Amino acid sequence: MTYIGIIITFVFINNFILTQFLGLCPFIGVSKNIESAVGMGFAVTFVMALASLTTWAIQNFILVPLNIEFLQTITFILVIASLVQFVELVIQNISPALYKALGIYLPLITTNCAVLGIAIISVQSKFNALESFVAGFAAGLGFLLAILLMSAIRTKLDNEWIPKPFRGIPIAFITGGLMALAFMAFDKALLTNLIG
Amino acid sequence: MSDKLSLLVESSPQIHNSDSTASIMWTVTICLLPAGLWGIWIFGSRALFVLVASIAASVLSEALMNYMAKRKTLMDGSAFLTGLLIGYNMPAAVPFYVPVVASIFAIVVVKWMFGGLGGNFMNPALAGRVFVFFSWTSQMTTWTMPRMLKAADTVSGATPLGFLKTGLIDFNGSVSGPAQFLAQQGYPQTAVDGRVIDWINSTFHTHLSGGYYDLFMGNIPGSIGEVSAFLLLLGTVYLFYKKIITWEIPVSYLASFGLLVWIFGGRRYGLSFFSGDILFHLFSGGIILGAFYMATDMVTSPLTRKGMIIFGVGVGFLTFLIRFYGSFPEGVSLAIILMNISVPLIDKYSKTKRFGITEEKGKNNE
Amino acid sequence: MLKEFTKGIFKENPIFIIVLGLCPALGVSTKVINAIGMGAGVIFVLLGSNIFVSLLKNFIPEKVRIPSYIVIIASFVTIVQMTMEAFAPALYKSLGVFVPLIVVNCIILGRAEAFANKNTVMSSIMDALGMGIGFTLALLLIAFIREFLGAGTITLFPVGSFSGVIRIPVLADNPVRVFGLAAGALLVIGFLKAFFNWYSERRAG
Amino acid sequence: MKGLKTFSIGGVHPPGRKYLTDRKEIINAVIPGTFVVPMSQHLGSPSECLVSVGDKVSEGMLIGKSSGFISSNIHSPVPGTVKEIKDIYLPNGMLSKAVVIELEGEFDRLGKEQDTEDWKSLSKEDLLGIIAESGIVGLGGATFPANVKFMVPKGKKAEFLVINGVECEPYLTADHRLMLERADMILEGIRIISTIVEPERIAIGIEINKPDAIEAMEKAAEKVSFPLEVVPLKVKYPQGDEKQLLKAVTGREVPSGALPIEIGCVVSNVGTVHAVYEAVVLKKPLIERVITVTGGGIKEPKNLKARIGTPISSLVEECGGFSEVPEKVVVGGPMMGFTIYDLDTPVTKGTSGILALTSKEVKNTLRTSCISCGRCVNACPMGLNPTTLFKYIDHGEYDEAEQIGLLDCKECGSCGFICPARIPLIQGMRLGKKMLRKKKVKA
Amino acid sequence: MNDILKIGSKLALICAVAAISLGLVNAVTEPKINQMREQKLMNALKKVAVGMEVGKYKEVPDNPVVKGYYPLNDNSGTQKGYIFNLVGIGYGGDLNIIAGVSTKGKILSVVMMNNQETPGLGKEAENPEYMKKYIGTGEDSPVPVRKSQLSQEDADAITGASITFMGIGKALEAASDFAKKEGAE
Amino acid sequence: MLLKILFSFLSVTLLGGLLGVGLAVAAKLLAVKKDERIGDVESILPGANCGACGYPGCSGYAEAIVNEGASLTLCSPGGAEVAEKVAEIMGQSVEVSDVKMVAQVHCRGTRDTSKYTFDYNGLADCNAMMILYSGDKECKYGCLQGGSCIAVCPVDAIGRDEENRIWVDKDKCISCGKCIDVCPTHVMKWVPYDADYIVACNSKDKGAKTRKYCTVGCIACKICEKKSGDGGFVVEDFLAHIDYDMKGDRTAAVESCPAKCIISTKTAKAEIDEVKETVKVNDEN
Ligand SMILES: Cc1cc2nc3c(=O)[nH]c(=O)nc-3n(C[C@H](O)[C@H](O)[C@H](O)COP(=O)(O)O)c2cc1C
Ligand SMILES: Cc1cc2nc3c(=O)[nH]c(=O)nc-3n(C[C@H](O)[C@H](O)[C@H](O)COP(=O)(O)O)c2cc1C
Ligand SMILES: Cc1cc2nc3c(=O)[nH]c(=O)nc-3n(C[C@H](O)[C@H](O)[C@H](O)COP(=O)(O)O)c2cc1C
Ligand SMILES: Cc1cc2nc3c(=O)[nH]c(=O)nc-3n(C[C@H](O)[C@H](O)[C@H](O)CO)c2cc1C
Ligand code: SF4
Ligand code: SF4
Ligand code: SF4
Ligand code: SF4
Ligand code: FES
Repeated sequence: MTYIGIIITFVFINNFILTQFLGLCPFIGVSKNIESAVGMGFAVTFVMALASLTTWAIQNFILVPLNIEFLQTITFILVIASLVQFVELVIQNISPALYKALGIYLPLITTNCAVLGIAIISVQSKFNALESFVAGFAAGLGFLLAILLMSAIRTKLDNEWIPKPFRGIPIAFITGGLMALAFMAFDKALLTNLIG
Repeated sequence: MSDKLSLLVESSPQIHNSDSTASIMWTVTICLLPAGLWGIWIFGSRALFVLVASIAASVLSEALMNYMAKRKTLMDGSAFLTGLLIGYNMPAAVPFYVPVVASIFAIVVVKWMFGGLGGNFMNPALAGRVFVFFSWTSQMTTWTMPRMLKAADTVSGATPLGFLKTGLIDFNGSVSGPAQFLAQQGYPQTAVDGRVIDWINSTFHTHLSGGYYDLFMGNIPGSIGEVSAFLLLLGTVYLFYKKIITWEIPVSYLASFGLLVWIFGGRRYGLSFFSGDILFHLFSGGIILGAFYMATDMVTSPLTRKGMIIFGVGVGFLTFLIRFYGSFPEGVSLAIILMNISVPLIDKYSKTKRFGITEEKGKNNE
Repeated sequence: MLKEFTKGIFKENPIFIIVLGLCPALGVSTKVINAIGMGAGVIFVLLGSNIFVSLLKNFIPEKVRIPSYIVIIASFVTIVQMTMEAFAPALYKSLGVFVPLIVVNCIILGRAEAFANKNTVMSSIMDALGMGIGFTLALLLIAFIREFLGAGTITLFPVGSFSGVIRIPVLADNPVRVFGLAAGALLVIGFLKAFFNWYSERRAG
Repeated sequence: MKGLKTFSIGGVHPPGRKYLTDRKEIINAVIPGTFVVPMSQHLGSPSECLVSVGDKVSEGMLIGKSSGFISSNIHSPVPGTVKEIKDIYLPNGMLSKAVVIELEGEFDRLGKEQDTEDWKSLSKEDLLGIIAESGIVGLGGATFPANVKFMVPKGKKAEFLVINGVECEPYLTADHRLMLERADMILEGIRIISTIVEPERIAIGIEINKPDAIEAMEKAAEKVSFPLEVVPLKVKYPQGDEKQLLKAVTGREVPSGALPIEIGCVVSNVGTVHAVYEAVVLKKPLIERVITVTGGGIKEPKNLKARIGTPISSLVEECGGFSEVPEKVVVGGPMMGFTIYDLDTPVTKGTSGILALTSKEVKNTLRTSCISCGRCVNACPMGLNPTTLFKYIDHGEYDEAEQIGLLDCKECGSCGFICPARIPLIQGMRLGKKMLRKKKVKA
Repeated sequence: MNDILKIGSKLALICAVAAISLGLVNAVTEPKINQMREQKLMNALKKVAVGMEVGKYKEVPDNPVVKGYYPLNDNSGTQKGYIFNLVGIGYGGDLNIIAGVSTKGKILSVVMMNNQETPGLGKEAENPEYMKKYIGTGEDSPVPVRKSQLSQEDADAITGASITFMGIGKALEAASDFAKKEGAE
Repeated sequence: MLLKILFSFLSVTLLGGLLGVGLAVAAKLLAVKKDERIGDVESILPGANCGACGYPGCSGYAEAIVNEGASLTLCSPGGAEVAEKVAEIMGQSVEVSDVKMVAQVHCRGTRDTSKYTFDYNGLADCNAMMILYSGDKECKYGCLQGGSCIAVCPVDAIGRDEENRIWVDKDKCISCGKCIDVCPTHVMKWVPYDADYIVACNSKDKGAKTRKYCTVGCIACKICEKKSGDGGFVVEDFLAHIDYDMKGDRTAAVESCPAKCIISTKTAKAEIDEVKETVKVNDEN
C-alpha cells in the first residue's frame, strides 16, 4: 500500500473510533469541549505515531530474530506504557494547562486501545518502519478528526433539551453511532478505486 | 379584570413575518408533491403504499414522542415532511417494514433523542434511509421498472447509476460518456425520448445520445420521489420564490459536484480530463432531491452564508467521491449526512462580520 | 466482602456506570459466544492481576507503578492468548485483535490502580470477580441485543448435534444488519446506558 | 431605485402600512380631564418630584427636576391640581413615580399668540441651558437628554450633524407629517443645533417611501443660508437607528460599544429638532409631541399632537375607538414598541405611536423550537448571531453570550420579526443583559 | 542513583518472572497451536480435493491472483488437476479462496477461507451451497462473474453482494485460465 | 525450547530494567512540584460542582483553599462535616453552625386563587417575565411559576405540581442557594431543614389589597400571632413570619389561619412527586 493509501485507510476507511472500536474511552470521556478534545487528539496522534514506530523496532530487531513473537503483547505494552509516562512528564512541564485539561485521560492513553491497537495492526499488516510510523500517525489523525467533530456536536448539544436519561454519555454514544453510520460511506472500494 | 379588555403582553417585535415553521414545512411538502405523484403514477400503487407507510410511521412516532415529552409538535409539519422524504427515498418495491423502520429510526432516534425539531444534528430522513440501506441492502437496491419501460424488458430494473456502477467495474473500452455507455449496453429507453433527443439534436445541432429526456422527466427506475428531476425543479421554483430555501447550498453543491464531474468524470470512459458528462450526473439519482430539498434542511445545515457554501462544496465533493470511487452508485445521502456531522464545526468557524468591529479588534475579542 | 463482589455487577458496573472498557464491549459483541469468551478472558486476567498487584503492592516502586502493573497484566493476557489460540482457535480468530487488547482494557488497569493496590488479597479477589462478572454480564447483554437484531441468531457453544446457533425465525432472514456494524454497537450501548441512568435515577427515588 | 444609499449588513422589510395615516394632517388632541405625568420619561435617573398632593400647577410649570448629569426636567402639561402621587408601570414595563393632575384653571399658552424670540444673540451655553431647562430629550426613541448629546466633549469634533428623518418603523408617520408640515421650523431648529455643535456638514436622511417629505425638505433647504444635504435612502429596517443611518449617510461605522461622536457625528431626530425650535424660539418646554394613533384595530387612524400625560384611552377614543378587539395595544412602533395591558397608561415623551394591532397583523402562529434557519443571522444589522445568543441565554450561559456580542444588540427586533419559529429572541436578549448587569452588580 | 537502580531492577525482576512464566506456557501451547493450524489446512484441502490425492505445494511467483497450488493426482498418480490458493478482491478486502480445478480448467470445488466480507451479504459465500454457482463452469462455459450470467433465482440470492460474487468469480476465472495454460504445456 | 525461554527472559528483563531506570531518571529530571493537599481536599468535597462556594467547581475551590487560603466553610452541600475534614488536612480549625438551611417557595397562588392582569406570551423564565410589568400576576411578590429555579437547581430538588405551583424537596436540597439567587421576586427563601411549617405567602401589600387579588395570601390579620402565644409568629410588613428559634407548638395558629397560608413542609415532598419537570419546554403556545 502506498503512503497515501495508508493515510486514507486509517483516517477514513478504518477510522479507529468509528469503525474499529479502538480508543473509545477517551473519545467519549474527553469530547465534552473542543479545546480539550483537540489537545487529546494531538497527544494521541503523537503517542500513536511514536508507539507504532518503536514497537516496529521491537518486533523486527528483538522478537522476530529471537523467534519469541509470543512476547509481543508484553513487550509492546511495556514500551508504550513507558512512552506515555514519558510524554506525560513532558507535557506536565511544557504546558500545565494542557496537562490539567487532559486530566485523568493522559494516563488513560496508556490504556487506550488505539495505541496498542495500531502497534499490533502495523505488525500484522507487515508494514516497514516508515509505513508503521505513517500508519500510527494517520490513525491518530483519524482519532483527532472523530473527536473534533464529536466535540463540536456535543457543544451544540449542550444547548439542546436532550431527554434527561440520555444527557451526557448516552447521547454521546448515539451521536457516535450516527457518525459511524455516516462514515460507512468510506469503504475499501473507495481506496481501491482511488489509488488502484 | 373581566370587565376590561384582556390584552396580550409580549416582548417586541410586535409583528412578525408571515412565514412560520409550520407554513415552511407544509409549503415544502406541497412543492414535493408533484414528484411524488409522478412516482406513484409510474411505479404503481405499491409506491403509494410505501409513501403511506413511511408517513404514517413517522407521524405516529412523532405523536408517541409528543406524548412522552409532553409536547405538541405534530402540526408543525416536520414529521410529515420527514416521513414523506423517507418514502421518496425508497424503491417502490421495498417490504413495508423498511420504510416503517426508517421512519421510526429517523423520528425517535435521530430527532427526538436530541430534543425534537431543531435539536438534531443529522438529517433524520437521510439517517433513516442510510440505516435501512445498510440493514437491508438488497431490498433497498431492488428496483421496479416504470410503467413506460415495462414492455421493453431487457434488464431487470437497475437504476442508470447502479447499472453504470456494476457495468463499469471491468470496462476498459472507450465511449463518449455514460449515456452512450447505457445505450450501448441496451439500457431501455422510451420512444418519446428518442423523438425528443432527435429533435434537440437536429434543432440545436448537438450530438446528444438518447436517454437524457427519460432521465430529466423521470422515465427511469429509481426511488419513488427522486426520479423526476423536472417536477422536483418545478417545486423549487416556488420555494425560491417564497425564499424558503436560499441559493447558497444548492448552487455550491451542484457547482462543485458539476465541476468535479466535468474535470474527472470522463476518465472512467477512457476520455481525457475536462470531458465529464455534467448533465447526466445532475439528473440521475437523487441529486436534485438532495440538493434542493435535503441538503437545504435548515436544522442540519449551517447558519451563515459562508458556512452554507462550505457545506455545499463539501457535499458536492463527497457525492462525487462516493459516486465515482466508492461502492455505492449514488452517494447523495451519505455525502449529506457526512457533512451534517461537520456542521457544528463549520458553524463555529464561519462567523458573520459584526458591525463596528474591525478585524484586529475582532481578534482581540475572541 | 460480599459488597465488593456485588457492587461491580450493578452499582459500579464497569461498562454501564463507570463507562470504561468500551472497546472490547463493542468490538466483540457481535456474537453471544464472543461475549462469553471475552468475559472469561477478562475475568481470568482481572483475577490474576488483582491478586498479584495486591500481593506486590508494597514491593512495586511508585515511579514504575504503571509499567509494573502492565507487565503483570500483560503476562496474564498472553497466557489467555496462547491458551485460547491452542484450544479454541475459532473463538480466538473471531475475537481478533481484542484479545491482546485485554491488556489495555481500561477496567483492568483501573481496578489495579483504584482497588487492588490499596486492598487485601481477599477483597481484591472479590472485587475482580464482581467487576469481571459485571463486565461479562454487560457484554452478554450487548451481544445478545446486537446478535439478535443484527443477525437474527444467537450463537452459543456447539453441543453434540446442536450447532450452537439459534436462528430467530423472521429476523434471521432479514436482520437489521446495522446492529452488527459499528454504528449499531454505539447506538445499542447508548440506549442501554440511558436505560441504566433512568433506572438508577428511579431507584434513587 | 439603484444607487440609493443604505446600510450594509442585515435588515428586514416589514410591511410598512404607513398609508393608514400618511395623508392625515397633525391635529391637536382633545384635552382630557386627568393627566398622569411620570417622573421617569427619559434615559438616566428619574426626575426629582417638586410637587405634592394638593399643589396647584400651571401649564408648563416645572414639576420634576433633573436629578443628575443624565436626567431631564419635566413640566406640567396643563394647569390643574395635583390629585395623587403614585407608582405606575410605564409601557416599557418599569415602575415609575407619577403625578396625577386634574385639569383646572386657565391655560397660559393654549390658543394664545406666541411671541418669538430672536435667539441669534445667545451663546452656545445659553442655548444648551434653554434646551436643558425645557426638558428636551431625544424623540426618536432613545429619550436621551438632548442637552447632554449636543455638548460635544472636549477633544472631539463633530464633523457631521445628521438629522434622522428616516422613521423606519412601520405604521408611524409622526416624523413624516412633521417634515411635511413644519419643514421651515425644522430648519430653524437645525440652525440652532448647528450653532451649538458646529458641524462641518449637515445632512438629513429620509427613506424614499416618503417622497413628499424629501421634496418638502429640499424646498425648505433652498431658502436657508447653510447647506443641508437631503439624502434619500433605500427602505430598510432599522435604517433609523443611528448606527445604520450613519453607515448609510456617511459610510462610517460606529465602533462596537462607542457613541456616534467617536466617529465625529451627532444624530438628532426631526421631532427633537422641532422641539428644540419650540423651546428656543417659542420658549415652550416639552409638554406635547406628535403621536401616530393607528393599526388595524383603530377606527380612524390619526396623527395627533398630544400632551404628555394624556391617558392612551383618551387618544384611542378620539380616533373612534377600536374597530375590532385588538390582540394587543402597542406603545411605539411595531418593531420596538411595548405592549400595554392598561389603557390608562399615559403618553410620555418617548411615545411616538399607539397601535391597536389585530391578530392578523401580529401573526403569532405556532411557536416551535429554533429550526436553525439562519434568517435571524442574516437579518441582524449588527452582524450578531441571535439564535446562538438566545441559546446561551436560555441555558444561563450569560458570559458566553457576552463574548459573542450580546451587548452590541440594540433590540431592534429584526431577528424576532423574521424568525419563523417565533422564538422570543429579543426578550432573550433583554433577559441576558439584565442577568449580566445583575451579575456585575454582585461581583 | 542507587534509588534509580533499585527501581530499575525491581521492574526488571517483575519482567523476568513474567517472561519465564510465559516462556513455560508457550512451551506447552505452541506445539498445540501449530498442530491445530495444520489440521485446519488439511481439512480444507480434503474438502476441495474431491477424493483425489494432494501433492506437494508449489508457489507461483508474480501472479496477483494465483499464489500457489497443490497438484491433484488420481489413484494412478497422473495429474488431474490443481488445488489453487487464490486471492480475490472482495467488498471488504482480500478474499482467501481455495479451489479445486481440473487440468481442463473446470471448477471442481471452492472453499472460502479468510475474508472480511459483511455477515449476511458477502459472508454468505462461506456457505458451501453458495459455490454451486461456479462449480462445473470454466471448461465449456465461462466462470460467471456478473449477475446477468445467472438464473433469476441465483441472481436474487446475490443481490447486494455482487462485488463478492465477482471477486470470487474473477479469482476462479484466473485459476481456470492458469490450469488450462499449465495443462496445455 | 530452553533457548527460547532464555531469550525471553533476557530480552524482557533487559527491556524492563532499561525502561525502569529510564523512567526513574526522567521522573527525577522532569519532576513537577504539586501540592498534594489539593487532591486530598478535592476528594473530600462532595463533588456536586454546584458553585455555591463561588469558585469554578469543587476542584477550583480545593485549589483556592490550598493556594489562596480561601475560607473553609463555603461549601454548603458539604456542611459542617466536610468543613471539619478539610480543616483537618489544612491543619486549621473551623467553627460552623450546623443548622442546615433549605430553600422553600413562599407562595401558593395559582390561576384559580390569584388574579392575573394580562395574557403573557414569551419566555418561560421568571427573570424574563419580570421585564414585562414584573409578571402577569397582580401580586408583585408571588411566585411567577416560570421555573427559573428549576432550571438552575443542580440536584433537581425543585419541581412543579399539576397546578404549576413550585415545590422544593427539602431532602434533596443541598443548600447551594442558586434558586434563591435567581428568583427575581425573592419568594424563594431559606428555611431551616427541620422547620415544620412555613408561611406560604410573600405579599407585603396591605391585607385588604392582598385579599382582593389572592385567596391564599397572608392578610396580616395577626391571628397566628395571638394563637401561637410564645411569639413563634410575627407579622411584619403585612406579612406573617415564623420565628424558627421558637420551638413552641404551632398547630393552633396553623389551623386558625383564615387564609390557610401556613402550610406544613411535609406536604411539599408529597406534592412534588406528582409532576416532575424533565425537559424545559419553551415552545408551543
Ligand atoms: C395536509 C395539509 C395540512 C396543512 N396544515 C397546515 C398548517 O397546519 N399550518 C399551515 O400554516 N399550513 C398548513 N398547510 C399548508 C397551507 O395550506 C399553505 O399551503 C401553506 O401554509 C403555504 O403558506 P403561504 O401562505 O405562506 O403560501 C397544510 C397543507 C396540507 C396539504
Ligand atoms: C432599531 C432602532 C430604530 C430606530 N429607528 C429610528 C427612526 O426610525 N427614527 C428616528 O428618528 N430614530 C430612530 N432610532 C433612534 C436613533 O438610533 C437615535 O437614537 C435617534 O435618531 C437620535 O435622535 P434623538 O436623540 O433626537 O432621538 C432608532 C433606534 C433603534 C435602536
Ligand atoms: C453494509 C454493507 C455491506 C456490504 N457488504 C458487501 C459484501 O459483503 N459484498 C458485496 O459484494 N457487496 C457488499 N456491499 C456493497 C453493495 O451492496 C453494492 O452496492 C452491491 O454489491 C451492488 O450489487 P447489486 O448490483 O447486487 O445490488 C455492501 C454494502 C453495504 C452497505
Ligand atoms: C427546506 C427544507 C428541507 C428539509 N429537508 C428535510 C430532510 O431532508 N429530511 C428531514 O427529515 N426533514 C427535512 N425537513 C424537515 C425538518 O427540517 C426536519 O424534520 C428537522 O431536521 C427535524 O428536526 C426539511 C425542511 C425544510 C424546510
Ligand atoms: S435585536 Fe439584537 S440580535 Fe436581533 S437583529 Fe436586532 S441587534 Fe441583532
Ligand atoms: S430565525 Fe428563529 S428559527 Fe431561524 S435560526 Fe433564528 S432563532 Fe432559529
Ligand atoms: S420561586 Fe422564584 S424562580 Fe422559582 S418559579 Fe417562582 S418566581 Fe420563579
Ligand atoms: S433547591 Fe435551591 S438551594 Fe436547594 S439545591 Fe436546589 S437550587 Fe440549591
Ligand atoms: S477500552 Fe478504553 S479505550 Fe478501549
